[in-house]
Amino acid sequence: MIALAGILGAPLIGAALLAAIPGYRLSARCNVLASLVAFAAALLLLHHRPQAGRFMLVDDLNVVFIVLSTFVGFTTSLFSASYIGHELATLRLTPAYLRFYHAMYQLMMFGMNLALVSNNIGLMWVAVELATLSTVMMVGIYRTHEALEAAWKYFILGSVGIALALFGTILVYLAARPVVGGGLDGMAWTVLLMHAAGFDPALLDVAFVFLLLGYGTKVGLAPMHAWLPDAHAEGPTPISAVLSGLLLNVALYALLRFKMLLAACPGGIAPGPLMIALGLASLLFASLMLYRRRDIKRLFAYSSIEHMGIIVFAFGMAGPLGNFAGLLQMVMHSLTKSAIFFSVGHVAQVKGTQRIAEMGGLTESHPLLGWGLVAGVAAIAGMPPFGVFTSEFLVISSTFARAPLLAVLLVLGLLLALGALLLRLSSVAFGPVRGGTGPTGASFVPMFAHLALVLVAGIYLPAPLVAWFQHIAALLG
Amino acid sequence: MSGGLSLSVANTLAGLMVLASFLMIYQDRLSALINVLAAHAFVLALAVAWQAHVQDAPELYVTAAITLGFKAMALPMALRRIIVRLGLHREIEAVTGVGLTVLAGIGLVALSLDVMLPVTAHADPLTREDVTLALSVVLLGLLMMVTRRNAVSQVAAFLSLENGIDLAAAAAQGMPMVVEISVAFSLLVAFLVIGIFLFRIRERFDSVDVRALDAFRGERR
Amino acid sequence: MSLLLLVILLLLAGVPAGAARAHAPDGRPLVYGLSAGACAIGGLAALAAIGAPPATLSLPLGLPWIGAHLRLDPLAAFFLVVVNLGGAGASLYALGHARHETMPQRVLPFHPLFLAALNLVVIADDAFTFLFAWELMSLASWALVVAHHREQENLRAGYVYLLMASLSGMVLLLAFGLLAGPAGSYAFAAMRAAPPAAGVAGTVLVLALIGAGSKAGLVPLHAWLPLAHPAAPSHVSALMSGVMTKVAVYAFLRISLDLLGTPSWWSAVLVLALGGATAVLGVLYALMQHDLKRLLAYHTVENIGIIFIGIGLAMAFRADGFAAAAALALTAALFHVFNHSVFKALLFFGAGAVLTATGTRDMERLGGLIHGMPRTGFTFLIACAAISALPPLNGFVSEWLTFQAILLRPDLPQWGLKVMIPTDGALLALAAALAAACFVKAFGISFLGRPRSEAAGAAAETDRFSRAAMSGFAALCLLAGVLPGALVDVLAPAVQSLLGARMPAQLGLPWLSLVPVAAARSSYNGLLIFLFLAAATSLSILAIHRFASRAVRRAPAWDCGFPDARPATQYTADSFAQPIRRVFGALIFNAHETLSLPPPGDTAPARLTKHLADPIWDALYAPVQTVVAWAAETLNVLQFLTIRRYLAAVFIALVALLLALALWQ
Amino acid sequence: MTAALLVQGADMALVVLAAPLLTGWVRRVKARLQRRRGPPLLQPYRDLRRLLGKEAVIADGASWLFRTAPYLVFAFTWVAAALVPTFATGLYFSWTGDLIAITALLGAARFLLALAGMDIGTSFGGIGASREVMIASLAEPAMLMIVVTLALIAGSTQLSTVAAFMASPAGGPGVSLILALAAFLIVALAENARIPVDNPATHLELTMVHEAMVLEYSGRHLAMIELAASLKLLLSLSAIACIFFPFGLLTAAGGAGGYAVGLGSYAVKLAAAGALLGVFETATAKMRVFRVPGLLGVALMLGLLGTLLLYAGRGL
Repeated sequence: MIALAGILGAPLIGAALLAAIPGYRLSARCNVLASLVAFAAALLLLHHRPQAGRFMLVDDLNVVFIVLSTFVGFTTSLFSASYIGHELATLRLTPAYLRFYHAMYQLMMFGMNLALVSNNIGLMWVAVELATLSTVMMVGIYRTHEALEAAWKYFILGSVGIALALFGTILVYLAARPVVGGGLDGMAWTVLLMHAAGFDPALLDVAFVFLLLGYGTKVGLAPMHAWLPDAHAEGPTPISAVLSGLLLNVALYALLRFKMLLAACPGGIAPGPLMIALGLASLLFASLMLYRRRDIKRLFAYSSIEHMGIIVFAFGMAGPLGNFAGLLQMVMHSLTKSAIFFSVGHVAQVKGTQRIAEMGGLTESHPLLGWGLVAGVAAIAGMPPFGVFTSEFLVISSTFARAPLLAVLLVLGLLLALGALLLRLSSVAFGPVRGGTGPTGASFVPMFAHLALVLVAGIYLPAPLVAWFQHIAALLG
Repeated sequence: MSGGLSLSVANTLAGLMVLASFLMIYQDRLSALINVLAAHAFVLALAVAWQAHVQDAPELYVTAAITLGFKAMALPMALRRIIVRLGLHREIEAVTGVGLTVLAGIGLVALSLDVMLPVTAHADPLTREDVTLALSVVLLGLLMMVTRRNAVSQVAAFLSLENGIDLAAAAAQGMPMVVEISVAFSLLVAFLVIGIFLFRIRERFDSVDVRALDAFRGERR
Repeated sequence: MSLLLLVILLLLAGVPAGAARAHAPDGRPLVYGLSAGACAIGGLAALAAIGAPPATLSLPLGLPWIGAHLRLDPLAAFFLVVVNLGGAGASLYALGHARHETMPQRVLPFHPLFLAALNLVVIADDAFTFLFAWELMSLASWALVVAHHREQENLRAGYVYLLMASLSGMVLLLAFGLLAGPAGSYAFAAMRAAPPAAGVAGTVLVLALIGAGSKAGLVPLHAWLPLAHPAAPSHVSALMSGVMTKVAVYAFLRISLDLLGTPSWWSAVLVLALGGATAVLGVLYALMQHDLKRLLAYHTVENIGIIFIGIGLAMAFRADGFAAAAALALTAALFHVFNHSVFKALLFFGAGAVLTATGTRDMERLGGLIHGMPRTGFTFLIACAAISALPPLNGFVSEWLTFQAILLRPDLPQWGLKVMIPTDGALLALAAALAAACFVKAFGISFLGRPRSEAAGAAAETDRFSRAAMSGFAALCLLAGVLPGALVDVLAPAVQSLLGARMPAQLGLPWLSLVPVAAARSSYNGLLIFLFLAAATSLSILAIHRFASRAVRRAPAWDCGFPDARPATQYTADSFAQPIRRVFGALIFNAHETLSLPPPGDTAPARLTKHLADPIWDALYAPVQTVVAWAAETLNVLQFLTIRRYLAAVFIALVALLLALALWQ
Repeated sequence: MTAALLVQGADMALVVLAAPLLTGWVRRVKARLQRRRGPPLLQPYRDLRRLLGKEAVIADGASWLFRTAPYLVFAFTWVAAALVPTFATGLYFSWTGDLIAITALLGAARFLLALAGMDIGTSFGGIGASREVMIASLAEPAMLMIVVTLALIAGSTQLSTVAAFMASPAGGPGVSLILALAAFLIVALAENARIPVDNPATHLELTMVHEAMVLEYSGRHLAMIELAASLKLLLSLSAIACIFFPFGLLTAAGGAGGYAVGLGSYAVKLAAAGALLGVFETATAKMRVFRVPGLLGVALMLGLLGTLLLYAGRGL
């Protein structure tokens, strides 16, 4: 219980405190501290899990998400400290907005953690909405035309998505009611899953369509992705990192839960083909979109869409290998993509622009930053010795034996994406030096910590972790 | 009371909501649109209250009251104020002709009947009708969102969409209170945010036409 | 086995060392010394393991439920010898050569990483470890290709390279996916135990051909190779051309002959056709070049073609059950693998020495280097002769063996093979003759004649480490050519392990002859030919100097009475290739020349312009480029829609899904 | 064994000694056909002796390659010539190399000569070398197709074995063999720089190939090259003789009588071949350089056709 209290309480208290603390140094430290407490509490969960209650649930599946989420939240808060310092120094942010920013950061963490631990589909929906709203606020924080437009777009599309998800949630409840009976039980995961076999499959199908589109909007699947690139590009970079690294995962987590429900209900449509279709569409679409990008953060935002496509595809293919691969890919993507955004954030700061055409020769002007970016892109492109390689290996090879054509499309998408990323990487990291060459003042710890984790995962996955993931994969069906 | 009466009243109220949605599609003046939106919410409040009565679920009265207070009165009032403040008394520019949109709307209603009726065959008829019509309202709201260019009318359309969802939630018997509160809460927040944004937009662009916003796309060609 | 693991670890230790000590004076000797030492150990260990029974090792890395499987069987051992020989040579060369490196921090960490990956690919015994090492190899070499990153050309080369390398990795992944089946039995042992059905095997083979072939440089997937190999620092070019392409050959052999079991005859036709086309097109492309390193890279394509002809023959014979003939063909292919790794490395060493001495790779600015760089010139000449398949050097032996395999059984029952095998013979001969032509050009233009630029005139001999590496490899060229029987016997266990048959033992034969089947049929004795040549040469020199004149007078060149002091009047690389360009190029490269003459009275110079098209790039790569660009441009509209339209997309998706659901129910 | 070594040695000496004579003979025949008296038969020997006695004039920019190449070219050609059966098959070292090795040895000689031509850095050296390698690049595949045909017929590429097989009753003439002969003749003309491919007796700049390469040579170096050229002609004719006309060739161990017959028939065959070559060269005109590929293409096609017809003949 302490652990749960830590996960939820630390961000909540943190948000309240940070809304009041004016100084930059102190608030940045508080932010880090709150994130650290949440992370420590999440680690406690590994050790000891509370019993599932009516509202809270900690099981094998969501522990992965919680630990990942709090970890990235913590490292991002570290990154944020050095990033925001620069933003204050360059007057892009005022102290008033700084308080707002930190409070919203913790509020978002609270929302996400709540969504992950809730045992109630309604509560989870509320939490996702909360996390969305707080990120909307932060996306618009720079008050530029572009930022406002991005936030508005995010807000409208997100609201529609969340509305659809709510409708789907109601339908799930309707499907459950005849079997489980009304009341809170009708919305509790644990209960729902236990009785899923008796639900009306047809109703569950319709519900899943709404949930897929609704939460899929948050996941960033094409064609509901439109908010994602702009929100990533126009907000502060720490927010891009958590959006890509965490928020997408939370929505994905919701989707997975409902997929489990559907899988447990015989006679319903298989959720697989739908997820596969959306996943592939996102992958191919995003990889082609990568080619014409001129803004570096938007570039990597599209890369997130691409990866979410792969992950959803993998979960759609299901099977022990597919689910395992999807899970691994998700973890690796979170770590890698946030590392890339850490790097990109500092790059944009030292170069004074986000335009790809105006930066170049990064490995020469800022070797650590540049090579970090190179390593990150290599990792995200699925190159060994990084962990994404492992998961992509599993996805492709397991798919090809079952559905060759899909695997070929998958490979096509991956190659297209690689081509685009590499093209941009060549001009940003190599070639003649363009853009500013000033010192970075960056904290490299978060970036290299993430990359190191991804590297280790590519070479060695601890057996307990694998057993655990395999267990989850089996649960997911 | 007889099941037949409760059913027909619920049915009528839900049907009225669909009608209101159509009226919203039909309206091409902003102030009139907001009036219809208020009526829409009012019908919703009635429907929720009726459900509370039928289901003998007192907490739904609260929801009905919130709906009445917020959606049928406060929200339209606020929107009207925004319109006045922004000086938006001109006509709404719909993207396609009203006739075509209404036709598409009818198609959507047919679709929702076709989708929902068979799958809710085992459900309580009361729930069944309401949820089906709620889906129609949701789809019509979405349709309206994509056929309107003006940000205020889009927000209005979105609110009608939320109304549809509320209807479904109310019709889902025994759905815990948590949800209603959360719905109200989030809608409140949503409105606040919308308001804030509208004002910001006003400050920046002197207009709430979404087209004006689009001129500031991040990555111009 | 554990020794090899140690070698890999040693090499990996070189990565941080290289990164940390890149600018320190001891960085270069440290990293390259370490690499050379590790490779030497690895090469010796592998040599010892060729005849030994397979050794396996399983590590708890990679995919945990499978683990990282390593296996050292004779085939792997042979390729490890090739890898480590090349690695040791390149490292030794780099000890001196890299003194001129302007970007050591971008080369030192990746050189040992590249070597480690090369080693790991060969001993990998499960699909994951294999592909892991495979991609790592690509990544490390990519980093080396873009080491000199300020040149736009290198970046483009690196781009094309990594893209093609990823294609190859992905396609191999598909092949392994098919072999492993839905259950995911990725260990090679499991695949070997359950070979797939014929149809699946065909697909796997085609995939392996694409995957391994694109890495090896098989036409039409070779396009990256002539871009990437020259862009890297020269010792890395040597590794990429000499060793990495061989690792790709290894991959193809491993899949096609080991994991798939007996191939079908049509796959042999495919391999033979591709091999023949690769050999001839590769050398024709090479003839059109005047960039020395690019010319060498295209020759790698050619030699890969020759190797694949050998492999195709082995597959054809095996499909028809002629085990002895298959063994001969495979021995020829492996022999050529060894040979090419030696002389191509040597050639790149030489080209690197030229590059540092003159600062250019453009042959049109070289000339007369044999005066300033006599040793480099001599070893380069040896390599040129070896790659041109001239006796008594090693290149001839492997091509001779390939011919013997062709001649042994050109009449297999299937018509496809019956026509393909002699045709490949003709193509092979054509490739060999054209290669000789091309190396006359390469050596003649760069090293002979008069200097075409000041830098070429002032070129000085390279350092002693480079010379040592070059001399060693030149000696190997001669040794393998003179004592081919020894190498054939060393290869025999590897051949045996793949085909279950081997060539007869050679070392016991009188005069150390090479007899593939029977003395009456054909035999070759490199040792005697060498001795005869040596005797004939020295005898004639001695006799003439003793009994006839020794008088020598230096005079201006005669040149039919028109001695010209200007080096510009010499034949250039382009003009040298002109006859061949005219004969073959018109058909293949759409080669033509336009001459613009000024009108009478005008003193403007006349201009002769050469036009060459690259048919494969135009037919295969350019359309892909166009399609991707078109699709990206078309889709890009979606970035600039209004919110309303994005909402419409969501709306349409929802309605479509609901409709589908309604219809489905 | 000593005897066998002696015979082998005699063969090797014979080819060197007889080569200039053959050249002289061909020149003589051509001269007579052109109604000239022509030089005496032994003129090539005299030329060689005179060249050997002169000092060598070497261009200023020449490297060591220029000076060693003539000896190496000679050595390669000689070793190749020694591998072709002349009057007997199965000599002691006959298994040292087969027809492919012989072709490759000649190729090596050409490689070196072409390089030597480029060493001085004159335009003539370049033109000669460049045309020479172009011609060779077409002649070698044609040669290989001939080898394929022969290997299919005789089951060997070893010239001794092939000759023995051809001399045996099994080795009767066939259409494939005739095609192979035609191809071989064309290849031999090209290899030896004879009309219509090249003119050995001209220094007209636009027509020459071989002579352009060796333009800078003089004295003893030129002598070695001339001798090598003669040897090559002898080699080609010997090969044609032993493969296609193996009459009188000593195929089994025979006594002095056998050797005498073998030598006699060899001399007759060479004389006949030389005469025919002379007639042919007189009757034909030199081709333009860029028509040569067409001619060699014909040889390649003939070789390939020979192989395919062989399949058909075997009813496969």
